[in-house]
Amino acid sequence: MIEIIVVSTLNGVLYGMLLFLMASGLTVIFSMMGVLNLAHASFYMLGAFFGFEITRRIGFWPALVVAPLLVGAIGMAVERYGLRRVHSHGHVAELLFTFGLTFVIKEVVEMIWGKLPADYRVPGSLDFAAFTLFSSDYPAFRLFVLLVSIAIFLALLLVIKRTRIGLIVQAALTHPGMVGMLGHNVDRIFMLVFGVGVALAAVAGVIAGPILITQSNMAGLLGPILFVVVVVGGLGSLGGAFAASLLIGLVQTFAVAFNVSLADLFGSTAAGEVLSVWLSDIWRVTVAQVAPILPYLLLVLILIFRPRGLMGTRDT
Amino acid sequence: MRNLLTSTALALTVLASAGLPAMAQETLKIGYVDPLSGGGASIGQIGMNQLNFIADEINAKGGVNGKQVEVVGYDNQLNPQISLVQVQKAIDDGIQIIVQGNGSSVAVAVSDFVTKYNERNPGANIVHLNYAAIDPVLTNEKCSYWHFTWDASADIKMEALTNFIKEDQNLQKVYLISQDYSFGHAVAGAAKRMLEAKRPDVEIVGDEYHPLVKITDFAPYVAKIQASGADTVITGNWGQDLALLIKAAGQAGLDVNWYTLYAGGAGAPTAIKQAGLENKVFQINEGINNQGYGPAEERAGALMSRFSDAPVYYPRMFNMMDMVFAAIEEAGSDDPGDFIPKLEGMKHDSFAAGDEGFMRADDHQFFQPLYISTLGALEDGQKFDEEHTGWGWKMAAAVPTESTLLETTCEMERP
Amino acid sequence: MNDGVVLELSGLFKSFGATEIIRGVDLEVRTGERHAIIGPNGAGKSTLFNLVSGHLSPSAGSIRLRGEEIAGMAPQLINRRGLSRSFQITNIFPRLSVWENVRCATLWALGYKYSFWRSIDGLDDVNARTEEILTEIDLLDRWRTPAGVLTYGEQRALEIGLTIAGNADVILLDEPTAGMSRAETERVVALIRKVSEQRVLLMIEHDMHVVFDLADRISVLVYGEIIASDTPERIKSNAAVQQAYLGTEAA
Amino acid sequence: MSEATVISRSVRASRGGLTAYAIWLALALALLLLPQLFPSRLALSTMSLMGTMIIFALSYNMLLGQTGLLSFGHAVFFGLGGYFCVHALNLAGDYGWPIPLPIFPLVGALGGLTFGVLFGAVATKRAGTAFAMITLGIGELVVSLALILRRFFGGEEGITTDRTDVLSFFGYSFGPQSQVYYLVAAWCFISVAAMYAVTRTPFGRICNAVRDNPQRTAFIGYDMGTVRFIAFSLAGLFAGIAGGLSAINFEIVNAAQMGAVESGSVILMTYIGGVGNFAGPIIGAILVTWLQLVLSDATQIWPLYVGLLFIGIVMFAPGGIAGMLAMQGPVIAAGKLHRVAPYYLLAAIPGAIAVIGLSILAETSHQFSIRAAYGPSITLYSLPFDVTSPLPWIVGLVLAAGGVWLFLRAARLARNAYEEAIAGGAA
Repeated sequence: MIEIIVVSTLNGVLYGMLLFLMASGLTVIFSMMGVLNLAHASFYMLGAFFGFEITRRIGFWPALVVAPLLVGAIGMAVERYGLRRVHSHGHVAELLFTFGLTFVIKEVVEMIWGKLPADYRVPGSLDFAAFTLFSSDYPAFRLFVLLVSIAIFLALLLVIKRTRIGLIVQAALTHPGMVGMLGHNVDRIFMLVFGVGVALAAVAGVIAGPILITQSNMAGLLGPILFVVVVVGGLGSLGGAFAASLLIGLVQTFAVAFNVSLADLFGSTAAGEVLSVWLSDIWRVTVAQVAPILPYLLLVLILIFRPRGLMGTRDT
Repeated sequence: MRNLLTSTALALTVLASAGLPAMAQETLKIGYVDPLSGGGASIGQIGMNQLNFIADEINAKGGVNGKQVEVVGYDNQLNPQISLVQVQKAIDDGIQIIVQGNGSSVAVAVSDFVTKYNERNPGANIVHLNYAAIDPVLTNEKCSYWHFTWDASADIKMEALTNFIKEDQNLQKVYLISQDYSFGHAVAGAAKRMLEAKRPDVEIVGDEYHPLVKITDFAPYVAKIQASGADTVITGNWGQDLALLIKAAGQAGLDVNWYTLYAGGAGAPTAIKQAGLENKVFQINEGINNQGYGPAEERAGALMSRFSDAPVYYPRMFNMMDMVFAAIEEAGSDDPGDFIPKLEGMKHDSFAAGDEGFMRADDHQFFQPLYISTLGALEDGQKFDEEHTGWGWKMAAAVPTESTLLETTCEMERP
Repeated sequence: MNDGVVLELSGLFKSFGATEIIRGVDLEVRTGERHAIIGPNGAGKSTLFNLVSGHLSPSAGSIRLRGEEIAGMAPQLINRRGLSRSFQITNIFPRLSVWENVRCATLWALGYKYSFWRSIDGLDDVNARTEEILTEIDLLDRWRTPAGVLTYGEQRALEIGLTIAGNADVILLDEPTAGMSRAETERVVALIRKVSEQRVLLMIEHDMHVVFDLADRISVLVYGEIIASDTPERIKSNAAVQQAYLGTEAA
Repeated sequence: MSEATVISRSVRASRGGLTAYAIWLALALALLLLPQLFPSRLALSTMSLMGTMIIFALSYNMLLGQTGLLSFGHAVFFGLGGYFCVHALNLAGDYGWPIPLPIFPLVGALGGLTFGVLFGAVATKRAGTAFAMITLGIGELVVSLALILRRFFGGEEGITTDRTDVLSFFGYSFGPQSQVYYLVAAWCFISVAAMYAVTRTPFGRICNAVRDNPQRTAFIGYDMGTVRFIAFSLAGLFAGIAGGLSAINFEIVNAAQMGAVESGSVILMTYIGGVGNFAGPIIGAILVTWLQLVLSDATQIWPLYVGLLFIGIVMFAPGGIAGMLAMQGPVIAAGKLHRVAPYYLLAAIPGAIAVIGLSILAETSHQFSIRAAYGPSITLYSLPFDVTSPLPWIVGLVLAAGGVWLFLRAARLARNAYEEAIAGGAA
């Protein structure tokens, strides 16, 4: 029992931090621009492929710096020449624009790197088991992910809450006219924020690429879970996204560990006899079996009962 | 087919043409209905490549019954409904032979449609050649006279695999993990049933299902396998669900033997190499590279050197097309109504090693020798590595055709 | 229930976090009355309207409409009870035509609710009522124009049209003449006078000419409290009001 | 008051005007006669699919265009409608219930409505981004559950049926595609008319009001949540009809039909066609379905073109195709189309050149990277190219850059001409 709890907690935290790494840029963009970037996972994918390509040619560490810069530049161009234009048409248009972007980025990635998974590996310097717990190895690279996630979280908190840049950016969202009058270029601020947000996605791509699969369908597979994280956490709340990542990581991991089904709960009762006939399909479905869809259930429930999310401030 | 304007014009003329009956043609057209765009295109393109390769081969020899073979691709986007429209498009193009393989949902839809179409349009005689979909329903409850399949069904593969596994005396605890949909259940169900019969002493310590392509982190599952003390894992997973599972196992240092159905699929060898699971992952299929059979190596070598960016192929597709061409020549006609009787019961020396297999008339399932192999560093004399990893498949056991036979519940309606 | 009291606010409080905006407002508005609320910027006038119309929920206190407690009710429920309001910042349906704007506002009161089985163009009472309102607010010749492209003055008129279309007998107008030229203001004043003939009117207004021209009673709101509520004549001479506005003897 | 009566009368009359009847009559005739024009099997099944998609896209526009709700899970109702219909068909076939086939889309409608009510009660509590995310979550949940609840959903391969098993309808078995086409066409006509009618009701108008300014609707007596809920339920109903027709047309329903891809494609259809205009989704459904079937033969990277088209519409023509067409109304009314048209042509030519250039670039790089095994030769617009030579790249780049540059200039001229024509017309 202790083994299950310790191992599940550890795995849950590791997975949660991976999720936060991927979702942090999304929440940054939303909190400062009010735009839910549906193409976030696509930029994450671009980061992974750039990381793969640069790692192959130069090395992992340069890739960790160069790939996010490149993706950030692409993101800024997208904001400057695309998103800014549709901004005046309202939020639906912005959502749709980023939605359309997902198709285009996916096709472009397929044109360049093909549709098969890329052989993107963990760098040799981090490819060893950090420690062993209950006969399971814990790779050093996963700990590296954990550290990067926490570092990004702290750095973002610091920048947003404590620095002048953060204050200006937040003010620019609510009072763009006034901030403009105070001599700040609001357009440029938004462009930078978008660039930084997608660059964070690219950091996640470079790091998560070797752990997960680097393939042209990765954006479509990962996208929805990232939206779950930021919405459950509260749209635009960095702390919320952090908490939601951990929560989802833990919920999913613990659910996998338990093989409880309706049959186990009601199996021997009289009601069980009746229910097992009517619910034959879900009767034997275990919690473990549905673990990966629990986040979506959580999403729907939280939006019904606590529309702001865990720590959201805005009632969108 | 790559010309936008002409094909648009073509489509318009097809739309406008008054449903002319298929005219006698100088070419034998084969319709390939599989994903050619979107996420599934990576696998669809492999089949298309191979089919084109086979067509070029036979055309160089003068064609079939003097007709040149032409492969026409129809992009079904891995969507059953789009598939049916594309099949109708193929029929309008005068095609009677439909090749399709990816996705049980698509295969069931196409087989069902073709059967109904032939029933409602006597003389239409469209045949569905299936090279990959292995849901057992296709050769049991939903079998059809107009459907032939060349891949061994999940039940057959598991029958052969368990025959191999039961010999392993070190085997004590088995863990089953599969995707939570009909195929995954077919695999795990068969494994459980057959192991209980063949090795009652073996304990099944886990019977796990997880949602299809929804998992990003398999670490919790690996931890569970670790905790169960299993020495062997049997999985029906494919694609990223297999690759991620293997990767996570490698990272956690899980030391078990893996028995899989799809470790040969695109991406899996890369993951196995990354996880460092040398000679730990077994797969069962109808043939691998490095079997040392001359004709196969020559043909596969030519194919892979042409498509060097995706050097993957299906041995069964060679079996399929070789048999279909043979049946057509024997019948002297490329109308499926004429050549299907020749195909039924046909014996064929299988591509991989030349051992004999046959097309069972009862359910139109091709029975063939199956091979169990493991992936590891190339040894002397092995020519082919997988996905440029430097590792190749190595034979562990051969299962003769007789050991793969299974009963069928098919009650075929014949015209 | 007091005689003739239509709207009664008592002990009304509203705070946002630690900041109290409305601090114990008591107010009575009677049948046939044109009642104006004045007060310096930031006194809480708009907040008071938001509380009465259901846009905000009070922290404490009661709001009675013809004796019925409406505090904390949803806006649509209050509206259906015959209280309608306009907004200080023009708040119309920009993509709909002027005709449709007003027509939408008439529907609930005429009993059509969420009806999705009758043709709206065939509803003679709705069309007649819409025309009536458009005639009243003098926008009839602009009936096809999308509301979003009207001039500012026209939009303000439409705003009032939306407020009165539903046949509410208590109407709240939030700065109906804000930002208008002299001539426009005069037209609006005439309009307000006309539409308030059969109704109870409560309005916020900064233009003192308008206030003293229209109002039967005036309440002065300062820092969330009503410091005086009386006839225009007496308000003019009220010491507390003078102090609040002129700042003699800082409190 | 004289003008008042005039308006009232004209509003009343606009409801049953001769032109209105003429349009519906023309639509019915067109649906009736299309098979004479395009009698091939492919054409019939393509048109059947288009008819289904028209209903589906229009039902989606009840949300997006009419009520301002962006849903990422609308295919759920399409799929559930299909499942209900297919199960009803199978039951009717097994037990010999005397119900003719044309009635069955109603079962789909009922399924769509039931779940529209159920999920609508949850989702319409919120609007905007939160609503979009709830629908995304519901979509994911339903699709995942569909694979688990195999009895009802039939697992990955779905549920098949045979439409000819039920009672024949005046001697029609509905085996041949042409008969199915007429069934789809009839339901398409009924649904389009019904959905159009809904836009012309008090409820339809209030939906528009909620879309434009939700907060204000509360102050004219309406509960915006209820309005959204009814709109969501009705959209579910019509999506269910479309799903039922799809089930009859293809005789198979499966979980993928409820998935994100299907939900995404209805967004593409609706938006490309135009959300601001009732006819927009019809145009979009026809165009996108056609692209899906025909463009996919011409090129493997067709989703790239559709994605670019979509982004282009979002950025430059938020009214969609129908919106651009509707913009010509005032010009035609002013009798000045002949003055503007030459400018359109002037813009269209470099526009087409730019598209050709871009497609040459895309196809060349695609051949160069993905299809390298098929050799370097490629035929584009009937001209052979060698993708390893710089020629196609240069040609593509020159055409694309030159086309875009000229197009932008010509577009400016066209806009000026348009505005002049409009201003002149008003004066």
